[in-house]
Amino acid sequence: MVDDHLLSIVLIAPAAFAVVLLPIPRRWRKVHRVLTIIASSLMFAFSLRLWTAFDADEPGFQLAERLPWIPQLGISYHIAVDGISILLVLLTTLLLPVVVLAAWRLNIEHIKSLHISLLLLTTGMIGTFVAVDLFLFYVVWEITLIPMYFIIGVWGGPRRIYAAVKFFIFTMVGSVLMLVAVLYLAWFHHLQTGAWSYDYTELLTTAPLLPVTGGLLAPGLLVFAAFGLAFAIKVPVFPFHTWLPDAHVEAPTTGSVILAGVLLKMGAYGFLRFNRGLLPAAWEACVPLLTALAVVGIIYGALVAMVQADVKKLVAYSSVSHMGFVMLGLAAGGQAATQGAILQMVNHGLSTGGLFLLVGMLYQRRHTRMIADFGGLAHEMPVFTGVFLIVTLSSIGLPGLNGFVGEFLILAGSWSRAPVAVALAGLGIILGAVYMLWTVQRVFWGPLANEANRLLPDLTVRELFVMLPLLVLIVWIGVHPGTFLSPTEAAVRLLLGR
Amino acid sequence: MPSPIHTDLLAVAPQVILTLAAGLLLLIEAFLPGLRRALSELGMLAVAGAAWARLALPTPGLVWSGTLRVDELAAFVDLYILAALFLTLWMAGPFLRRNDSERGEFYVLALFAAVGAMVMASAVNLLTVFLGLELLSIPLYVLNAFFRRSVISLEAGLKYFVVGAFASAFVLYGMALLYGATASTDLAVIVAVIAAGAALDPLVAIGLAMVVAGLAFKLAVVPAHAWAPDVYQGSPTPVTAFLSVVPKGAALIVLLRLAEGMDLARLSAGWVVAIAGMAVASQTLGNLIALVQRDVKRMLAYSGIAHMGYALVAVLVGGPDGASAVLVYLVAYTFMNMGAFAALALLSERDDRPHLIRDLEGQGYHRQLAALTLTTCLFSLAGMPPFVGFTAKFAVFRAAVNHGFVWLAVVGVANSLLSAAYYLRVIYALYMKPLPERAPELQPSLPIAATATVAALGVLALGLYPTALLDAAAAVITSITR
Amino acid sequence: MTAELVPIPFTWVLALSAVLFAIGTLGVMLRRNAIAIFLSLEVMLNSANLAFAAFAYRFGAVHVAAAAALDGQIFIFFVIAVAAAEATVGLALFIALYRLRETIDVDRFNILRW
Amino acid sequence: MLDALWLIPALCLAGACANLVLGTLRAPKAIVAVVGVGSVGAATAVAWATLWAYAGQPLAVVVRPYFTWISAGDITVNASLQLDPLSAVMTAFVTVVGLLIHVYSVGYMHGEGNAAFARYFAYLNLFMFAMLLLVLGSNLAVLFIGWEGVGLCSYLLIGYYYRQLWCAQAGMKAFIVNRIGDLGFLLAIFATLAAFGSLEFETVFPAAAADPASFGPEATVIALLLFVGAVGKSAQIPLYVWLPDAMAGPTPVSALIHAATMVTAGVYMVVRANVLFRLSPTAMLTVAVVGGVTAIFAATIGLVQNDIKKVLAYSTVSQLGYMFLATGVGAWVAAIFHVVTHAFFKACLFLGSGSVIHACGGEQDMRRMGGLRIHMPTTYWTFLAATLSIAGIPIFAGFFSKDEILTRTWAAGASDLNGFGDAYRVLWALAVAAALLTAFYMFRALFTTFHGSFRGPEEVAHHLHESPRSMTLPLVLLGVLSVVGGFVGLPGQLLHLEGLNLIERFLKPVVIPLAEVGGHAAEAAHGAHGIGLATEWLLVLVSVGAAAAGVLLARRFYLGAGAFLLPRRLAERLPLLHRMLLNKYWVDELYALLVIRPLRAAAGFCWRVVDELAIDTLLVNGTAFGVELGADLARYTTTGNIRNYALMVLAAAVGIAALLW
Repeated sequence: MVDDHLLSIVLIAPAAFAVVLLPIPRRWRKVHRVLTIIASSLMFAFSLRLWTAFDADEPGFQLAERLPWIPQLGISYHIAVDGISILLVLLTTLLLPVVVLAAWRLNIEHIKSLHISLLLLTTGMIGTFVAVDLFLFYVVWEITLIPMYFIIGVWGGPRRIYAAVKFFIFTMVGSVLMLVAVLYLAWFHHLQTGAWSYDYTELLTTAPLLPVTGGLLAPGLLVFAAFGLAFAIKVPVFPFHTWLPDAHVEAPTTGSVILAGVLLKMGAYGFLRFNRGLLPAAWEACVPLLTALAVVGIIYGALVAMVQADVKKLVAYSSVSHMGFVMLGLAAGGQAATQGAILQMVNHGLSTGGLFLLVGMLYQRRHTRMIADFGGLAHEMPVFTGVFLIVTLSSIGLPGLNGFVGEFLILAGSWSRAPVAVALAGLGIILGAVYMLWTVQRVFWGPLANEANRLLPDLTVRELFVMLPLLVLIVWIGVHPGTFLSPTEAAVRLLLGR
Repeated sequence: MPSPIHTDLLAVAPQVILTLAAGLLLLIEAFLPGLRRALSELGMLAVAGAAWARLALPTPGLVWSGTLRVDELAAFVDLYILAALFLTLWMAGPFLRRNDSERGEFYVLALFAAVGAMVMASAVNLLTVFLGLELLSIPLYVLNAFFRRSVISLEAGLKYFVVGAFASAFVLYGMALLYGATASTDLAVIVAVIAAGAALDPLVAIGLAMVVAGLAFKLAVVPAHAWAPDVYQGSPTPVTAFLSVVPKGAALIVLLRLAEGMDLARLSAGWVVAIAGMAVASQTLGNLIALVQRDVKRMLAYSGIAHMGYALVAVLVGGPDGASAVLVYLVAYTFMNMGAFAALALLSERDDRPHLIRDLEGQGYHRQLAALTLTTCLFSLAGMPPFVGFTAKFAVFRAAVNHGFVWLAVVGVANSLLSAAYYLRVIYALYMKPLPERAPELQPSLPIAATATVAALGVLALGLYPTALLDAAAAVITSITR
Repeated sequence: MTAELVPIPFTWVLALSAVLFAIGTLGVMLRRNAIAIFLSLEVMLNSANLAFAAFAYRFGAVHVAAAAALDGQIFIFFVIAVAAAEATVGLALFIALYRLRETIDVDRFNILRW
Repeated sequence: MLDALWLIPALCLAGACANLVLGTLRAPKAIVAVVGVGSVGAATAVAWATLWAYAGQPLAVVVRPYFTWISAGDITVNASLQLDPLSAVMTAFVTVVGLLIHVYSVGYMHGEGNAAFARYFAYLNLFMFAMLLLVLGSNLAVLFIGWEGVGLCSYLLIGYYYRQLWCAQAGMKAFIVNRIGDLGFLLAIFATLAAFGSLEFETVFPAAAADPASFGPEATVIALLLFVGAVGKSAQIPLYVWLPDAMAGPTPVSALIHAATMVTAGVYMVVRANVLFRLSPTAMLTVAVVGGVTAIFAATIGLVQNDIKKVLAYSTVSQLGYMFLATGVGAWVAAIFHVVTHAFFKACLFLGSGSVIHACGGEQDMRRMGGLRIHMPTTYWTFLAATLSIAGIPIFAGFFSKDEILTRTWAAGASDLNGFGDAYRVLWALAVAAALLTAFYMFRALFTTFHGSFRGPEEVAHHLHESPRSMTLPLVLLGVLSVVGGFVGLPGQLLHLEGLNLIERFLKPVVIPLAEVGGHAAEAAHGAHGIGLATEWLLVLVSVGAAAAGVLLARRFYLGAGAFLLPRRLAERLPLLHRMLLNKYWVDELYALLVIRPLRAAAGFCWRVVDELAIDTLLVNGTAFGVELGADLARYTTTGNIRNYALMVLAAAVGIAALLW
């Protein structure tokens, strides 16, 4: 019974639990915290069951569930996972308990609402990764906006409203056009087959037939652009990235971690699943553009990160740079590069998520994120420094840690197709080391610059437990990435083979 | 072939029930002061009875010598009007008491207006259309000005009256021209005669234009929209809620009955330009001006203008897809708009004061339920899933894309984006701003809260499971075109 | 009724109704006194009545459409009734307005705008 | 025993992990020292046992794959180790020197706190792990892990005294400059994968050697990219700038990482990839030129440095230049030979300088030293042995390796290697000049430090003392090795005893013969047989003469009554040259001007102008502002005037009528 509906449970359980939280009085803060942590851990356990039930050799969708939803229009509640999405589902369920635990001691107002938002957001995010029906995909894609809007806007920093609205509107700019594209695809499917369907597996037979020749206004290219814009904003691809620094800076740690860890992946995932999967011809036509944007993003993000004074903003821009690598891997499009890009999504979730968690811990102690306010913390907080250093090294792609494997596959896989792009992306690696190490130096090394930082408490046991899963995975993926690469192998082969 | 009298009567049983109930309420108001406090509930009872009648009794088709056509479509619209009326009455009682204006006429007039709307919904003769229109309008003139000590309420009444009567005159004169051109007041005949022609006769063109302009006033679409913000803002909130959904529904059905089967797009290239132009202008202007409003009711008025722009797209597209999309849009719009106004009533101190966005600041954690319902309805109005507003827009844009109006869908989604900006403004005032020093003192009210909650739940339920709504709308359209 | 008596062509009536409608329209838009506006509205309604009458008159003359003549004539009665109802409501409204603002100049009623 | 190959690095890693934990527990230094030295000692023992077993069998290449590291698409990278003559030589001296320096560190770092002490040994053990991975890796990827790993440890250890900002900055500089080189390495890996479909040495090099014609162009690209990596790691022009700064780290670290082992990784890598280099004359010449020019360039800077560690640092850069010169002329074995001898004498020199600094209470400026030979005889004698060795005085280790390089460079010029004979002849001249300078500045350091009278402050003079046993023992051992280490590579051909050169014989399999292309060999015959015996002897005399001249010149300048007078007068006579050398040719400033400033300007431009102004202000908020402005204008269409509203209804009717008509 449980195994038959495993995916549905993983998808619906967070939302259902949010409803359970609703009647509990908001004054019972502890109860909310304990219940949420238990629930999110349970969800993670379920997703581990999902992982074991998953068959890595099966390239297509599996563990599928399909129920009619709006049968008249060919819309169904169709969810499934394949090798591409399973990792992202796991990443999502892993980060949920982590952020809940990270926010444990914070004196946050409206903790109940925060947890409800988080849980609803989780359903939306998982839904995005498991939806096979495009209508369902659009619905869950949009749903994620609402809780995230609240998370940024209610629990954020001083300019939170601006950031929240910017986040919402930016994302919506892309997604509204995507709706038209989805409708168009369904109409085209009807034109070709006489049946209405929004199902990915069925649209796969007709969407590639959309003409892409005949100038920029060819339907195939327009649909591609509509999907592409939605995803490019989410990723974010230069020049659609300016919502990200604001959102990250203003969002509470919880929001930043989820935002960087999962939400950005929705864009890259969409590119791979829909732009690449449904519209291969248009993809081919756009590869130079995508490659160029990816490379620009890598270097540009790194450059701008270099001159930031606020650690969070720095990490935010570094996300632009790192997601550029993912886009490069997808654009290059070979088996290895694509698998690398998927792995890199996970890597970025772990390392950037980890950095945001750490910055949050620092902020909790000092109520500032300005690099200039720190300096010489290593002596006061050695363990914190060590953990920060490891995550930093993961982020700048030190071999033996996770970041390297992703970057290696992306760049090695792209080399034969775009050596210049790879070389330029390599500059991004150098700049990555520059800004991250420079940050480490200004925050941790040197003499204690600010008396306020004296005797800052080191990492607590709880905080260590927050970081531990991330650290374990950072090393695990770095040393034995096969665990996480092999599930993607068959699915990517299938997707690229079409 | 005239139908037997009992068929005629049973066909309009809901209207009859409401009319009788209205008379009864008038008598109670006059002679049984003890029951005055129950007027709202009695009205709701009558509405429930009418709804039951509508559901239980058959829909015989043409009745009353062919002047009314009680078909599935009429039944659908009747039920939708009754639902809106029910919610209006539910919140009206406590609302009026709170504003020291409880008088029985309110309920009586509301019932009469609803009867007018229901007549319009099944009218297939110019005469019944006109009668329905006036029966709907005249009580509303009074209701707008119901707070007769309030300057803005009276001003709203005046504006609605003058412009409304002006528009009615246009409709009437247009009807006269159509009658002159086709020698009939029967819509079916008129449609048949016009459709038989190769092009539009000038008389028909002018007549149609005048009728459409008059209906455009009722729909509050650009350029006949300007009254709406003033009237919405000035009228008592339940009236605004009623006004924002019921006349629009009735007018849309008339428009639908006129446009369907005539294939105006074939007869006149200008038809597409005119309707598409009105649709686009309404969406754009409505959303644009809503952006800079400080009063929530006024903002919702502009948003209503925009929403009718979306609905017009569905009218223009026509066919089963378009027509059913119109119905879906109506239902969706009713739920979210009623919910929004009810929640707003809960969140405002007194009705004769402006309902400024600023006054909502920090209420999100203060008046949780009201804020939550308002937020739900606003997200729905913005077209966000999983709310019914998304379902409605999905239906409309789907119809547009399927019939070659991709550009209208693109304009529509772009406007949804624009609209999100101002709905968000209200939402962040609720949740992201601190409660001001002198926060408004709000009185809780169970019926209003219940109205808001029911509407919001409807918004959510129909959004999560839109199948029933979409199926029903499609079935209605299939049944009348068969 | 003598043979010399030439009936007024219905187009003349129609033209008159159109002129009346135009006068009414202009009246609504140009006059500021609410009563005058109201009277203009009445003119518009009655111009429509006249148009109905003109068409009915014409249809009555044509054998095949004779039945249609009745429709237009019936319409007129209903319009008269509606106009009366409108008059009641309108005048009551004006009185209420006058009580509150001591003017019925419609240009003064622009608190609600923008 | 060969199956225990993985144990060699693993033991060091275990030590590192253990010390990290001990550090957080603030365990006593004794335990840390036991763990730190013990783990490396165990690794050394295992390594030598393995080597013993290996040496006993025919010198085959032993590859031990352990697991698949990365596998996606057509890319497969194994985690595997390899033992062949080259890695055997490297392992042998890395473990020995590493162990000695671990022992030395116990004494040198004793003043640190418990946690810091443990941190030090954790880093040092981690370094040993990475370095052994580097030399034992069986493919470019594993080599790269070690490569980056040693870079990380270098970063951590240079910045060991992190509370001093300049130390941390030096660490960062080292890491980032290395990263630039690493990018080249990484790209080389990609190019190798694309060309050969594999990264395994045993697949790539034989394939390239078997088909020189078809892999020619790729080989040039790969070789040059690899060399970029080597330039970064081994501190060659133009990426040498980090190494002098790296002296901010504790002195044993300078000895181990920045002299003996890590910096020679570039040489190791080039020798490892010798097949690819040999396929590309361009790459060979590039390597030789960079090496030769670096040798003389760094030597000139070394002439005027006053910080004893800086002198040694520039001398390291210069000696690394020699090694690359050797690889550039195809003297692969000579390069490795010099790596080994250099490891001995340079480690000895650094440890000696550490001993001196230790004695002088942290003072590093030679101008405030002098006459130390009386107070610290052991240090003096070992330092002297190492100095003689580096100067190239016969029978000392450095003589043999350096002479080999010079001879082979001359031979390359004489045999017109790859048609670049003139270039090689110029390089030989530069190398000889550099040898003279080396002898000069090393003896300058020796004389100013140990001879004459003490010039430092009084209170320091009282505390001058010889270092403890744990420090002098490694010194003595390394001093001995500096003297006798050269006997593994005696130039047998000079005496008609071909078998005498052990290392040449041992390493022969590393240089895979290339298949012939179009009837003639793809490269010039290797070996110094192009020149006659008489010429060879003459070359020996020249190099010894240069060294002797340097020593004598230093003696004239810095010893005796006229010490320091002559150099001062020279500096006054040639102020520009002196300032130029003293400021290291303003290379750091040049980088600041040409790279760092433009980069910052570009970053600022991207942020302030592109991001904030163009995108955010103009496009995003500009659009929002425009919309709001439009809305503010549009709202006035709702005038509030009833008569206008009526007009609009009329307009609707007229407009629709006009359209329908």
